[in-house]
Amino acid sequence: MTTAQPHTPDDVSRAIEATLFASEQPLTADQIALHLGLGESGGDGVRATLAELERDYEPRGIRLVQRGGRWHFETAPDLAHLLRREKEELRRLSRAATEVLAIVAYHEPVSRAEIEAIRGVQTAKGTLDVLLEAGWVRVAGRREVPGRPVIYATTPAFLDHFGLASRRELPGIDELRAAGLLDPVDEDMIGAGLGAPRSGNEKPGFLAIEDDPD
Amino acid sequence: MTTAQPHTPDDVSRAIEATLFASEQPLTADQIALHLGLGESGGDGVRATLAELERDYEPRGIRLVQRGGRWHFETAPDLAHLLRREKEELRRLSRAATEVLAIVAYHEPVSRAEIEAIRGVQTAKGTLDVLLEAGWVRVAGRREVPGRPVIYATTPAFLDHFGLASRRELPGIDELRAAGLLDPVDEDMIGAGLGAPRSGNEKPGFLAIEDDPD
Amino acid sequence: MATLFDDEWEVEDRTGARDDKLYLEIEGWEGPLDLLLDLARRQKVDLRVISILQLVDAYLTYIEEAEALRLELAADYLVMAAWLAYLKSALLLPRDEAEDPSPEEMALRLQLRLQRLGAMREAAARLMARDRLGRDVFLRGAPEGLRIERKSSWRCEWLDLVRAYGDVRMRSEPVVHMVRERMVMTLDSAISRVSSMLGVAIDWMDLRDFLPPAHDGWADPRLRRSALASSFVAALELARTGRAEIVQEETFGPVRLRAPKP
Repeated sequence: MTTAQPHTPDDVSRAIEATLFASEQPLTADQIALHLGLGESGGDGVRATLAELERDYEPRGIRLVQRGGRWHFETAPDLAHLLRREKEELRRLSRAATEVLAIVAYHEPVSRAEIEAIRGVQTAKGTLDVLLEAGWVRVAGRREVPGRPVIYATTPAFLDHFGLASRRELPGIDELRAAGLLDPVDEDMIGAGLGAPRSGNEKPGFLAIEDDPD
Repeated sequence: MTTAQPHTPDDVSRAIEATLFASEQPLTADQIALHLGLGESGGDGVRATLAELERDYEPRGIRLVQRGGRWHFETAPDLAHLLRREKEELRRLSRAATEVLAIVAYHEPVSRAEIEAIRGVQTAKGTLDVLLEAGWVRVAGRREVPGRPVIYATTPAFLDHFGLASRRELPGIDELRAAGLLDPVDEDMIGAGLGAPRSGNEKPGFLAIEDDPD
Repeated sequence: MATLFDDEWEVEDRTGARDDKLYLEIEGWEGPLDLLLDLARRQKVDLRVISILQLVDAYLTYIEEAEALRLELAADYLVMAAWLAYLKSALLLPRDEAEDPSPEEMALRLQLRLQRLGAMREAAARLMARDRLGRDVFLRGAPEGLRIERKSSWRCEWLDLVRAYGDVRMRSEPVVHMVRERMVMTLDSAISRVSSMLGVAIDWMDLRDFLPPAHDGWADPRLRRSALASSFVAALELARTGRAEIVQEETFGPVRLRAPKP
């Protein structure tokens, strides 16, 4: 296998490498520049060096990756079988939780009513709580419509966990968007009678039939 | 600087790299071999690869090192200073610290008991520490009275900071009032005798303090 | 209800063959839309070209069978069945132009909803199958950590310094309290004034008429207020000891006094 010739590490590159290696959290290029005392303008130089380092590590068992603008080292994914720790296996999310997570990620920001409109069922409060607790979903404010429903979005930890540089890397997001499947859930698009029980405080017009006299 | 050509990472090398990276403890070659399922005889191969990896990382900001037969990654020793960085913050002196500083400046040398007597309130130890740390106040010995209290005085750095040639340039109370620099106070509240700052070493007679036995 | 952590969950499993009895367990679906999507998937055609009529038939058949087996069907499944039956008839019957939305549009919306849900379900599966941190890829096991030691550099202005000193000095000066002497009408003098005036009064008299006239050094409003307060207390005192009668006909109305009728 031939690989690109790794560049000879210079001082800045070595310092960036060491900083990221030692850090307990992922760091942005600007944070690295600040830490290294490169000043406000140092971010760009750091970014260029990070790109070089990323290439250097490409063939190795350790990777330098960027998630939501923050960089960290992690093991190469193809070595998962060697490293997987049975004991620490993540608790599996329920089907409902994974669906809600996907809906939040692909549609963010979304309200609970919108999530329920897509899934056609009420979402147990616990389901969102699990995602909030996992640190993958956060409350992103309220939508300025009647009832001011809380809206949800994903977090940097979500990108970290699923190995996404940004939400643009969500699998198939471009196709889904092109097919109009990520359009805002429009009340008019959804006929009555699709039977999702209405959720508590938000009152979307398109969910319930029983209280929609026609 | 020319460096040895890094060897192209092969599967074993990548696996060792990732294993050591993810491990919470340093590992021996035999432990690594076991972990990677290379069997009893794998240790030698692992040792050879570790030596190669060690060379690969030589010029980088990260080192592969062996201590007592156990291997681990660490930050290159010449970059250790990056792990502990000092950050300077400009902070405004608290109200209490400003008062204490002023009292030291006008009355030096003074003991803490005297400072408290003048301020009429107890002075937290931290307040004097801040002034010592700022380099504006120094310990100027002990007063030869029972209890031998520590006495404080200002430093040349204090004069520098405030642009004073000497302490004599500090304005007296009357001057301050004449210049309108004192907060207006109800005349009824103030008796006569707001004189110039009390100078010199006399010990005020009205001590009511915690840590200076008299 | 679905549990939050469901170990046997697998997305692909739902489309696999199941034994009929199991298949009829309505509990297995998260609501009618979920069931519809499953039925749609069984037709093994793209959701975009699926026949809604066929799908409606499949759903209605399913619900009928379930009812025949006396499974308890949740209301929302039946509501959906009713709505689908209505949709079916609307699609089959001659078209009523006035109808809005048209049955075709309703069918299209249903199809879109199924596509949306199908897309999210697939996206969830793809997301879960990614190389996940802590499962497939790992962070450094024992990072040294970056420590930032904050060192303070202190700031204080000359003006702050001298002002602080001024404040300290003023605060620590011995405080002398002086109460300014103020002219008042004492209660004693009010009692003697009111009782002597009552002695000569013929009828009810307003309390305010007992006050000294506004000249003679009684013009100061603060003194008049004191006189009014003292006279009022005097009136109460005299009434209490039976030397006066006191009356006020309405709230905030005039307080009037007279000597008690023997």
